[in-house]
Parts: sequence; structure tokens; C-alpha cells
Amino acid sequence: MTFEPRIIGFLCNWCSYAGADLAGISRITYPTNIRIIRVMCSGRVDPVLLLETLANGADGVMVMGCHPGDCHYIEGNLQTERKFKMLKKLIARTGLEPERLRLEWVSASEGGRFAELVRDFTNQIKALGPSPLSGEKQDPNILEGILAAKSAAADFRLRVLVGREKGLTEDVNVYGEKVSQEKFDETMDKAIADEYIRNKIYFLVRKEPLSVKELSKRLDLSPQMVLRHIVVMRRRGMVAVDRVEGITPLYAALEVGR
Amino acid sequence: MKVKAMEAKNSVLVVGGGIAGMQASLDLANRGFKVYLLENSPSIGGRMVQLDKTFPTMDCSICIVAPKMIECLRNPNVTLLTYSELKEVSGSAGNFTVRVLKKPRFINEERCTGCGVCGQHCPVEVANEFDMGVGIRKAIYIPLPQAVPLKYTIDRENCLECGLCQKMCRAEAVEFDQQPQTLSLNVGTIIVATGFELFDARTRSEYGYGRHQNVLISLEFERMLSASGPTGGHIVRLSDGRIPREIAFIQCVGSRSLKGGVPFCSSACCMYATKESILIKEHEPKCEVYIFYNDLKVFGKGFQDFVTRAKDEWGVKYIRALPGEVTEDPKTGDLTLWYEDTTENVTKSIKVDLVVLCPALIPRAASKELAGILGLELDEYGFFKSKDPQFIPFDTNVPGIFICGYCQGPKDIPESVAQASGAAARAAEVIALMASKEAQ
Amino acid sequence: MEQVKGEEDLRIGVFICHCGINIGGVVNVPHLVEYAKTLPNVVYAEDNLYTCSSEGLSKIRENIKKHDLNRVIVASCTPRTHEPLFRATCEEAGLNKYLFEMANIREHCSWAHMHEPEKATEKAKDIVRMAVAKARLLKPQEEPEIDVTPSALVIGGGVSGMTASLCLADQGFKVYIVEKEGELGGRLNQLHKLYPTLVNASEGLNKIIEAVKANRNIEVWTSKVLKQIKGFIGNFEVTVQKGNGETANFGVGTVIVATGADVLEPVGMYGYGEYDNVITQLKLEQLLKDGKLEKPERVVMIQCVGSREEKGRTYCSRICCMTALKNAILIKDMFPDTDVYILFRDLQTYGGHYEDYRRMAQDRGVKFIKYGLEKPPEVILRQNGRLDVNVCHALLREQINIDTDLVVLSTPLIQREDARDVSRMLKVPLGPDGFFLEAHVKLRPVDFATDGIYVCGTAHSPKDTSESISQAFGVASRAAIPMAVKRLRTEAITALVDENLCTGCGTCVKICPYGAIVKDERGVARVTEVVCKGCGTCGASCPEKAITMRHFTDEQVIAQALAALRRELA
Amino acid sequence: METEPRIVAFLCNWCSYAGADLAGMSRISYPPNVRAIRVMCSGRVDPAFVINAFEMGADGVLVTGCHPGDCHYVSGNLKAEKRMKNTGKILRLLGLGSERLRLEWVSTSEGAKFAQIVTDFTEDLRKMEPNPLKGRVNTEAPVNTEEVISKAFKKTNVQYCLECGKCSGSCPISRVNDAYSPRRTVERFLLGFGGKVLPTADLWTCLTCYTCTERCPSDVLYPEFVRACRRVASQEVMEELCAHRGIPMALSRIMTNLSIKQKRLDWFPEGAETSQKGDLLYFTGCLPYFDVVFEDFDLDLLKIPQSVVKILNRVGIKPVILGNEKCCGHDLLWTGDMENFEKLAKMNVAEIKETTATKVVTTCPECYRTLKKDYTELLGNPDFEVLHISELLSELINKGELKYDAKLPMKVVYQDACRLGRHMGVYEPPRRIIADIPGIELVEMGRNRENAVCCGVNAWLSCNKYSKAVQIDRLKEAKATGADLLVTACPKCQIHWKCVTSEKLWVDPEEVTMKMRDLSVLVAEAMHLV
Repeated sequence: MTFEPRIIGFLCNWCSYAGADLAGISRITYPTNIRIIRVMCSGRVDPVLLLETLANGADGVMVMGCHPGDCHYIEGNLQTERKFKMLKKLIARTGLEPERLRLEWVSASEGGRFAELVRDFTNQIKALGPSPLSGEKQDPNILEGILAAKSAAADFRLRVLVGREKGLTEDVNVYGEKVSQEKFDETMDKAIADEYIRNKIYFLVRKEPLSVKELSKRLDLSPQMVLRHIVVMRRRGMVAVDRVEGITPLYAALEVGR
Repeated sequence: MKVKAMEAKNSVLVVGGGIAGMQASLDLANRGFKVYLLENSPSIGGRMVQLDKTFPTMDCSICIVAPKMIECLRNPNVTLLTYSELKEVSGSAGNFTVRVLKKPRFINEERCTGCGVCGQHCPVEVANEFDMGVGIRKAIYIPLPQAVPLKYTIDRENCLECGLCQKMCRAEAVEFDQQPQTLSLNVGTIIVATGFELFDARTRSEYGYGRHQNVLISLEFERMLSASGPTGGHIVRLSDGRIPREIAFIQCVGSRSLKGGVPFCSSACCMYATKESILIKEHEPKCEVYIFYNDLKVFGKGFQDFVTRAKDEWGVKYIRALPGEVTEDPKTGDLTLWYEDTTENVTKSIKVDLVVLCPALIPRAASKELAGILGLELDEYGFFKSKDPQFIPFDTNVPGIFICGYCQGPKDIPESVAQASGAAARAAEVIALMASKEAQ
Repeated sequence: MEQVKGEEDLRIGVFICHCGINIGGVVNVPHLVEYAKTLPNVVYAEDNLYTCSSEGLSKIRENIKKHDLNRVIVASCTPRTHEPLFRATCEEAGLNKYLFEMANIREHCSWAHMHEPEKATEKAKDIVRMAVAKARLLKPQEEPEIDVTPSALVIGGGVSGMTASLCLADQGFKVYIVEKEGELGGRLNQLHKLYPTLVNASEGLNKIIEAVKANRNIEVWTSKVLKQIKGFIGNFEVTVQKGNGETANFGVGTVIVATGADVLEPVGMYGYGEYDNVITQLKLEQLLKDGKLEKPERVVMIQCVGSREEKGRTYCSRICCMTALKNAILIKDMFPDTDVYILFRDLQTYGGHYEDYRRMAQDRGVKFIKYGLEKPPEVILRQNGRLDVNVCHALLREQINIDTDLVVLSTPLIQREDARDVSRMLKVPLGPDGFFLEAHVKLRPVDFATDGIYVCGTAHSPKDTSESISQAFGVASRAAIPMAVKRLRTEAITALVDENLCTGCGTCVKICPYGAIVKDERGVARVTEVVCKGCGTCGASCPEKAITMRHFTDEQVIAQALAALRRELA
Repeated sequence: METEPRIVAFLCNWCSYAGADLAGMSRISYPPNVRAIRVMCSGRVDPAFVINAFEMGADGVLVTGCHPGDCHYVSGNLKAEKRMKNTGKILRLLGLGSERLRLEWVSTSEGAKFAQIVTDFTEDLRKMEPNPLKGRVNTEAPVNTEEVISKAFKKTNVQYCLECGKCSGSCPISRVNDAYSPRRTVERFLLGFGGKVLPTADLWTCLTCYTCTERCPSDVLYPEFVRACRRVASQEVMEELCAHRGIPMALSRIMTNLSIKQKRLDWFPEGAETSQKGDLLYFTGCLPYFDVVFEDFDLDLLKIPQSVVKILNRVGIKPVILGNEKCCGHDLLWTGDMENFEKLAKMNVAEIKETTATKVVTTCPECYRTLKKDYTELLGNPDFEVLHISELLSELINKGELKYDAKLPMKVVYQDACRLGRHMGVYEPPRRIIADIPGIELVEMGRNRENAVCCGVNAWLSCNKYSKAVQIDRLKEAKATGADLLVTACPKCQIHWKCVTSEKLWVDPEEVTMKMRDLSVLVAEAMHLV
């Protein structure tokens, strides 16, 4: 039987949901695959929700909001855009195709555009095939990746950076200086890399205590790097030494704080 | 008795369901006044719902106005009197008696759920005035999908009375024998916000509107640009469905004219032409856009930057000249504009695929009759006359009757909205003052 | 009964609408009803021809009672139009309206997939299941309410501020006008005659000032500076700096910004400051007012001096063309044989009667010369003290030399120096042009995004007297609404901060466009519910995930997603 | 005043002048009344020379050349013969008499003959009345430029100019000559530089076609402004720009003389019934003169008045037709000669009043506008109504009094004359008349009615490459309609178009040459009257 992707759409109440309504009112047809969830503003869509949705086997996820400038809440949609920048980079590391996630602007008068986008996305996902996380047998590595990404997205560091991006790049920081977009993106990328890896490490050592060497093998990462992360994670109380085998300490996950 | 008088005082009749009328209604309703919102057409919303975007922010018009329409419908203090006309007014400030004629929709508003089955089956197709006649509707119709109230109307002019709609309507809402009904209301104040209509561009025959197929007026073009419009947001030539490669806008068609038009400036055309030009560039980046203007009216907040963006970022070309004539090549339907580029001092011609005229926005012809009913004065151009244009622009020669929006004089949307609120405040103030007088 | 203890007490009722044939014609509604009954906690399901019809509604009420439902779902059309109706129905039946959920199986299903009935039915099933999933997690909500102090603070005692004050005071609201100058009246004190009516500014102004002084509800604080404003709509705490170092405090429900604008001093432009026969339009206005203008042989007015610049002050100051026209006419009427030139770029004679002014000037022989930004005029001082104005006539492409004895520069209105302080104090933004930035340029021209704070007059953007007054009344209306209703009530879809999780990082404070979140004395974020509009952006951004969105909680949203994916929570 | 006749003689250099020399050498005496002007060839003698000579008071004009066959320039003398014959006709019409102009062949050897000719001519002239135009001088007081122009400002709304350039964008001349712009002219006057414009050709370039006025948002009556300015504009420039050597203007000027008794009614078709007094007067206009002046174009212009009289008779009207009708003065009015215009106006109105006519019908739109509008402005409301023939005829058709009995199966396109259309707003009557003719299909040019294009020349001014370009463009447009016949309600449109098409052109004649017909003639045809 042919593959019918399951697509979840998060639509903002004021523009996109109304646009979807208009598509219906105008009898503009589009594939039935999409399931729509209404939220007040696209800005409300937490990256964690999206990763959760993907983790649970959605073949595709669409977020739709008002066009920039049209936002009923002044600039919620711009926040969404910033979140997506981060999210895409994060997902790229998990092995799941980033194209499974898409952000689009649809206004209340764009019923046609809504249908067009849904059709296009549905075909794209069909071409991409089922999500490795759908169905009964989920690809363990990718699942681990997505879960790591999810907790990274839930962690303070990435969230605060996204939350402050506008403040830092458009207004001024505490020193009264403006941070250049380049500079900010650089910081952001590094943070994404760190936090992802750290959560990955966390999930690994949660299954069984592991040594730095073993971790660097599994993560294909230099022992120094792994150690650096371990140090941070110890300070954060995410891991602790489980036992020492010979001269190699093995680290295990701590449940505290999660 | 006394209670009734109080009710009357705190009731307002708002004439005109456009953005100004809606704003005035909501301001008053939200503070506890009882508001009757009277609208001539089947749905409130006015001109704004016909627009695709608004300048200079490029907001999607329906996105921002639809919530207001629904608010009017939901607000328990607002009574919508759509498809109705004001027939008679008597009494004085604090206690007007008005007679309103509810035209028959031939639909039972209680029963109709706006489901639209009737419309799908109606065999009669007519040009949709909401789409400026570019699109079509049925003889039983709602003017636009977001109509408020979402109740169908039978246009008896075109109805064949085949009864198909009646058969199809499961809600049994179709009533061919419906009669016009008159309501009598008791209100303390009246706010007039009847807006504007378009100057008939046909009368400036040199531009060939009505003769040349590819000469449109701006509001027709606006509908064409709208994603929910008759062409689904695609810009095409009505003569051959081709996508135009050059489009020219002509400003001041009938405005700023001592002869063959109106002497005043409509105040919005320069900006909406700029907006529509940018929209063209968004739709068809390859399309060249020319705006023929005389004085660029950039007096509003953010207007100058908007024009600069249009020029520098979008490459819209502004030419300071009003063309003398638009001629048509009868074979191709292409158009030639003849003009003197006043900054270059040479007379030239340019060939384009589509011409959009920006006709003057003028006071409604119906204002005369309405003024008669309300006992209001019109100024020499047909706008409702302010008693004190300098210090209280809303007051009229009749105490207790106020004016706002375009019907008082040319304005853009924010000015109309601010003035509508102002008229509301003024109405409340006058009632309050009367009350305190009586108290003493 | 709404307070549900365990899952087992959940009693969900599902009402599925045929909408004539709109839904029923595509989706297999009876099948859908049967399906709904199989869903967890669904104790009742039925279909109606039109659920929104009066009989449909009464059936909802009956069945809430009959089956003692504590969650209601209507599967029909879009909540954007019909939710309020059904919510109201639930309330009539004694059910908290936040325990109602809607499944849109018309716009998003039967209409959009009319040619695929089977698939549409499948989708409809999912949509209903999603609604049930959310309904199971719905909580009753109490809508936040606060009291509003029925008084207003008006910052600025110019014509805008006074007009707004009078209008509010007449309606019985207490008004405090705080004016930093010694006297009321603002800019109008300096003006001669006002267009379009040509009344004497002083006449109109005095009437207003007297009215203000006479009004019992208005308290005027001249020569006073605002020190601090704290709080939110309904409950602002105002601190005013008195002359003698003391401060005074009072509370107000609303704040109106009517601080006006300055006029640009064009020092260094066109010899202004160097040659004393180069003056500003404002100076000319004063000369005319005091009758001190000696008959000039020739007057040259230059427009757009310091406005509509390529960079910097790019905006058009709106009032200059009309002011120039008006003064040109006044001069011509006084001295018919004085030559008056207006060097303009684009004549801003908008509106109903401003074009008439151009014609009045033309009738009197005022000469108009258009110049271009790229070739501005030059003013040169000659030995005999007279001035040479060289201008390139943009529409004749000819250099024209005018020998004159008076040059008048039309300079723009600019934002006041101290506007930034006000903007900081109130946490309301200034736009790129330096003027106060309203909540929405089109539909909320006199509101700030922050509830209870409003702006009018030239503080908002350049405008003439009648326009400022129009706006002042507008502001009065907006400010009167909360003060008139006295108690504010808003939807319960608001943000809720978990004080134990909040670290007070302040991200949400920065993100909230409505200033609805403040850090309280303990440094913890606190949401002012009546001000919160419920967009949820703060929640989605909170680094500690300390913010919950009522009625759109993560759990509810995720539950819908999982239901759509036919999964249980992983 | 001198009683002795004055004779101006034009002598060709090679034969006649030598002949005159011989007369002298041979001491053959002849009267001293002759003043000889040497020209290289009698063919050089322009009818305008002759007309001007008479305008200035000559009692006789003698033109002498080589005998046929002897011409030093092959056939100059034959051309002269033809021209003088025409000029004679004009003199006859004017009532001066063709006998005052004499053409003679005098060879080098014919000294005696020359003397004889002069003697005889002098004798004959002594028997005649002296030239009534003798001693006539222009007495117009110098006008105050400032005053005239500032008055014109107010009267023509010039000061409301918005400088939008719509005029230039509409002006048919600006289109072919992008340096010409009514807007810039106006702007210069407004800024007080009018002086710079006055001596230039700009004021004389305007076709006064009213297209700009029709479209001007500020209601600036540019042509009227131009007219006012022309009063003070330098006349020399005008002379240069004047077509047909100014003969038409000279004729008009001559007619201002009270003692002129024209003989202009020879064109009466036989059986024509007219009356001395009566209700309806037909104002013929200058057609009898133009018929002569433009003889070469074989326009058969007299067919127009003939048709009109026949049509009127058929419907039972015996029109009054003035034997001494003066030029309406249109061309003088539009070239700034107010003094002579006023004279003509007063004379015409006086003569019309005598006939007790209550309706005056014209075939020429220029007469129409001048009588109806400009006379009224000058002399107040006359007690007669002025109609264009098209108005009268369509009225008759409406009343059912005029019937067509011929079927004319053809496609016809109609040209709106500026003065009938835009000036006076008469658009529909001519169309009604044409469309009513059985068999005729009336088609329109793209630019019709208020958007119609001028025939390219007005008041015989500035007939240059630009106006020709305008004419060609318009004729092409007419031809492109595929019509078989181009109908005009203005004789001058026909004259100017015939004129241009009779020249060597840069376009294929096929694209522009069309059969043309005057409205009245067409109607007469449709009634089997011609």
C-alpha cells in the first residue's frame, strides 16, 4: 500500500488558521494528510513540542504563522523564526532529515497559498519516505539524537540565547554595545554543538557507565573534547564518576534535576 | 419611564459599518453604551475588506479587520442592522427617534447558518460588486467569505425564483415572501461614518477607462492582487489573460481638479499606488512599474520611507507627469501613455500592458439624502460639514449628531480610526454633560 | 463537578454537526459518532443537522444535564466564528466555558477534501480524537479581573493634552495634567492664525485653558517634572518632582502621552544664524502675531529644510507646506505688492480643503518653484545686506536668481529631547523617526501595545492643530473605556509563572510585547494577567520552562499531536 | 485726397522692363501715374503683392511680362497669367473689380506698346471710382502688455496651473515637437518671464485646438490665454509664420472697409430660392473666396453653400443670404488683430439684424464659434440664435421634416472639427445626420469626439513640418478605420488636408489619401440634390 505520511501542522489562530479556513470555504482541495493544531501564536510553539512530535514519529511537521509584520501579537512570529534557526541546526545533527520540519507564513487571505504549501510539503515528505521514527520499529540512534536534541532545546543555555537574540543584536547588551549578528550566530552554533553533544553523552551514560575513551569512540569525538564536556556536565550535576576501572573512570548519569 | 430615558441616552446609532463605524461602535459598546450599527450592504467591513494589504506596513487587510468585524458581531452591546437604511430621524440630542428600514434578504437570519449550500446550487451568476465586478457571485450570496453577519442574501434583481436554494436549504431559511420591515429606535446620539465612493473614471475619457480593456481602476486592481480575489492574487490582463510586463499607475484621476473632477486631494492615492506597485514587484519581479504623479503626498507617518523603499529596493519608477492621454492598439490591446516628463522637459510616450487609474475618492452621492434625513449641512464638496473644523471636527450643526471618517473629509485608515474614537468620546462627553446639567 | 479528581470522573460529550450537507455530504457522520463513542472518557455522542441552530444548542444543554457531562466537544466548523456561541451555551448549562473544545471538520476537512470522502472521514476521526485528547486535559479557568482607578495622567499641557483632559473630565473622570513649562498651551502660545479656519490661535487657546482651569475634575501641575511611573493599567503609581525637591505621589488608571514636539533650529542651513534676514517659519509666525513684520519687498520661503533628507531626518513634517501657504497668503493680504516665492519639493496640500489654500495663494500671485533634493537652493549674502537666492527650477531646468530681503525656512517638527525619558519611564517604544510608536500603525493609532497607556498629538508624529485635536479626542475615548467599565476582565488564556522554577533571568520580560511581565521585588517574573494577551511566546522562550500557557499547555498541545500520530505519550 | 489714380506696375526684368527702358530712350511719353517695380519674371508676382497693393490704396495694378514663348524662364509668364486671372476673380468678389488688375505682354522692342498700355490703363482708371481702400490707416492704440497679460491670467485660470504637464501630454504639436510645451510657456509667464516668450514662435505654434483645455485639471484655457497674448506678441513673427502669404488675413482686413461692396453671390445654384428678409439666415463664410484661392485643390468648395441652399429649399426654407456678408473675423481674432475683428463683428451683426433673422446657420465651425461666442462676448447677446448646419439638420430629421431618398452603401468616418467639438461641444448632431443616411455605416477613429485630433492648422498659422506630421498621423488613423469616405463638418479641415496630401510626402500616399466630403454635401447627395 502507498505511503501516506502523517503531517502535523501548528497554525496560529489569527492568520494561518484563518487561511486554512479560507481554503476550505473556497473549496480549495489539498492532501488529507495534515492534522492541524491551533495555537494562539506561532511564537507559542516551543521547539521542545516540535522535537517531541518528531520523536513520536510524525513524518513531517509544519508551523505556520502570520507574515512578518502581520503578527497579531506584534512580533511573536519573529521569535518563531529565531527558534527555527536554532532548531534546524540542532536537528541537522541528529541524523533525521531537517526537511521534515518547515516554517511558513500564511495570511488569512491566502487560502490558496495554504493549500499549495500543504500539497508541496506532503509531496516532499512522500518523496522523503516514512520517518525513521514512525511505525513500530524506531531507529534507535536517530531517536537518541532527537531526544538529545529535545533536552538540549529544553536546557537553559539554548533557550536563553534564542530568547535574547533580538535584545542582543538589535538593542544593546549590558555594556551598551550591540552584538553583531555574525558574532551572535557564532556563539549560538557553538552552544548548539556543545549542548547537543552533552545531552548525547548523557543518554549514553544513562544506559551504562562509560569511559571517556569509549565515549569518544562512540561519538567519534576527540577524548579531550569529551573530557571537557564531562567536566561541564559534572559541574551541572548531570553525570558523576560511577566507578574506576584500573585507571579509567567510568561516568554514569545522575537523575537529579531531570 | 426614567429608566427608558436613561437607556435612550446611552444608546447610539452608528451609520456606516466601515472601519470608522466599527471603531466608534466598539469604543462605545466596550464602555457600556448600547450601539446600533447600521450598514446599507449585507455585511459590515466597509472598504477595508476589499483591500489586499495596507500601507505603509503592508499588513494583510482582512487579517487585521476580520477580528474587528467578529468583535462587532460578538459584543453583546452591539446590534448589527445590516442591509438596512436610515429613513427618518426626529427628536433632539439625548433623545432621537430614528426609523430604520430593514431591506428583505429573503432569508430568515435566525435560521440561516451561512453554510452556503444555496449559493453552490444557485444557477444565476452575476458580477460581484465586492470584487468591483471583476469576479462573480450567485443571485443568493454573501459578498465575501468572511461576511459578518454570515447570512445569505437574495438579490431579487437577478433571482430567477427557481426555488432551488429553498429546496437545498436544510435550515429552511429561504423566505421568498419576506417583506421589508421598519424598526423604530430610541437613541441619545448619532454618529455618521458613511465613508466614500469612487469618482467615475469613465468621465476622464482621455484615459479610456471603459473603452480600453486593460485600463483598470485601483480598487479593481486591488481585488486582483488579493489572494482571495477573483484571480486568486494573479495579475493578468483582462483582454487576453497575459501577465503584464509593464504596468503604469496614473494619479489624480478626477482629484485636484477644478474641472472634470473634484478640487481636493484624496490623500491616499500616492501611498496605495506605491503599495500596489510593491505588491506587483512581489508577485512579478520582472514587471516594470511606473507611477505617474504630480505632487507626491508623503505627509503621513512612515510614508516617505515607504516611497524610498519602493524606489530603491523594488525599483518602482516615479515619473512626475500626469499623462495627457492613453491610446490603445486595437490589435494587441497594448496601451500607450503620452506625457511630458516635467523634470526632463520632453514630451514622450511609453508603451505598457496595463494601466491602473487612481480615481478621486469622493463623498457619497447618497450623502445628500442622508444629510436631508439628519438635517446636516454638507460643505461645497459634499462632505459632512464640521461645525468647528479647527477645535471639534466631529460636531455638526445638529447637536448630538457627530461625523467621522472619510465622509467628513479625506483621510487614511489610521486617521479615520482615531477620528472614530474621537467621535465616540465626543458622543459620550455630550451625554455626560447633559446628565450633569439635569442633575443640577 | 467541574473539578475532576481522577481520569475516571471525566465525562465527555461529543456533538457532531452535519452542517446541512456541508459535512454530512462528505464525511460519514453516523460512523464518526460511533467512533467518537469508542474514545476514552466519551460518555455521550450524537449528530445534529445544525448544531449551531437553536434546537442544536438546546440539545447540548439538555445532554450536559442528562449525562452530567463535564467536557463538551462540538465537531463542526471553525472555532474562530462559532466557539463563542458554544462556550456561551455551555455556561448556560453551568459548565465552565474553558471546558469546551471544538473540532473543525468543515473548513479543514469536508470542504477541503470534498472529493475524497473516505480519507476525509479518516481525517475527521483524527480531528475528533485530537479534540478528545485535549478535552481530557482541559481545566476550568477563572477570567482575571482588576479594578481600574477612574483617573488619568496626561503628560503635557498643550492643546492635545488639554483637549483630551477636558473630554475625560467632562465625563466625570479625574485628570492630572503634568506640564513641565510654567504655563499651559504649549506650541499654540507661539502661533498666530491657524489654518484651515484662520482663527487666532490665542482665541481658541484661551477658551480651552479657561475651561481646563474651571473644570473641577482637572488638576493642573505646571512647572513639574515626572519622576517615576510604576504599575499597569488601572493601577499606575505616579511620582512627580515638585520644584522644592519634594515629590508628590498619586495613583491613576490610565496614562496619556501628549508631550508634543520641538521645531528644528536649522543652524548652519541657508545662512540661518549668520544672516539675520534668514528666519524660520516659526519666527515669521511670531512676527505676524506681534504685528512686527515690516513690509518686505520680496519673501522667499524654502520648504523641507531639514526634513525629507536622504539620510537622517527622512520623514515629511506634514504641516510645513500648509503653514507656508497660510503665511504667504497673510503676507500678500497685508502687502499685496510684496513678491512671495515658495520653493517647494512636493506640495502637501492633502485633505478636504487644503488644496483651496494653494489656489488662494495663486489668486494672490504667490509664485511656486519646485526644486529637487539633488539641487537645493543657495542663499548668498550681498554687500547691500540683501540676499541672493539661487534655485534650479526643477520643472524648467533653469537656474533662477531671486534678489530678496527676507528668506523664511520651513523646518520640521522633531521629537523632544526628553521624549526618551518618558519612553523609558513608561517602557513604550519610539519609532525610527524618534516619535512615539503606536501599537498598530493602522488600527491602533493612539494606543500603545501596553494597555492603559496612550499617545496623541505631535508626540506621535507631526500634525496640525485640528489633527492633533482629533487624536486627542480619540485618546480620550480609548482611555475612557477601562475607566468607565471600572473592572477589567479578560480571557483566561494567559501565562502563568511557576515561581519555584523562575530564576528571574528576565528573558520573558524582554520578549513580552505588552509589558505584561514584570520582575517583582523578589526578582521573580510576575504576569499581570489582565495585560497578558496569551500569545505564549514567553512560555516557548522561558529558559527554565517556568511558564505555562493556560488553556494551551504543553501537555494539551502534545496530547493533540500524539493523538494525531495515534501514539501514547513516549 | 488725390484724385489721380495710382498704378503699381510689376515689370519683368528681361522683356517688359527693357521695353519700358526703350520707351524712355525713345522719348515716348506716358502718364506719370505708374510706379514700376522690377521683378526678374512676371511669374514672381505673388497674388499677395497685388492684394496688398490694393489694400494699401493702389487704384490699379499692372503686371507685364514677356510674350508667351519668350519667357526667359520658359513658362513663368504663363503661371503669372493663371494667377492674375484668379486674383482678378478675388478683386471682383471684393467688389473692387477685376479690371483694376491688368496683365500685359511687353517685349524688349515694344517701348511704344508699354507707353500705350500705361496711358490706356490710366485713362480707364480715371473713369472708375478711386480705390475705396485709399487712405485707410490702422489706428489701433498701443496696448499695455502687463495689463493685457494679467487680465488674461484671471480670465483663463492660468494662475491655477499645477504644472502637471497634462497639456503637453495632450498637445498634438508637443507630440511631434518635444521642445514645445504649453506648461512651460505658462510657467514662464507665471514667474514673470513672459517677455522672453512673446517674441518667440511658441505663441504662434498653438493650434488652439482646445485638447489641453479639455483635459486640464485646473481648467486653464490655454488657447484663450495664447489668443490674449498674441495681441501683444510681436507681429513680425506672425507674418513669417503665416501660410498662403497672408492673403486670407488681407482679405478680412480689406472687408473691414465700409465702402466695400462685394459681389459674392455668383455661386447661387439656378432655381435657388432665397429671401431678403426672413427668419433663417445662412452665413456662408469665406467659401466664395477660398473656392478661388484654393482652386488648384479642386475641392469644389462652392458645392457646400449650394448644397445647403438646396437642402433648405427642399424642406421649404428660403434662407436669407447676405450679399455683402463680411468675414466673421475669426482669423484676425486668433492672430491678435482685435481692432479689425471688432469692425467686422459690428458690421456683420448690424447687417444680420437688418434682415430680422432670428436664426443664423453656418457651415463653417469657425464662423459658428465666432458668431455664437466671441461676438456675444464683444457685443453682448444678439437677438438671433446661431446654429451650426449640423444642429439645424439633425433638428429637422428629428422633426421628420428632412428625409433621405438615396441609399449610399459605404463606410464613413467622421472628423470632429475642434471649433465645433471641443470649443462648442457639438459632437452628436453630425453623427446623427450621417448615421441616418440609408446604407451608410458610421465608424469612429480611436480618438474621437473630445479626444479627436486637430486637422493640423489654425488661422493659417505655423503650417510647418510639425503640423504636417500631425495631419499625416490623423489621416493615417482615418484611413486605418477602413472607411471609404472621410466626412468633415468644417471646410478648413478639408482645405488643410487636401493641401498636405497634394504635396510630396515622406509616407506612401496610399496610407493617407482618402475621399473627403463636407457634411452638407453628403446630405445633399443623400437627398439626390447634387
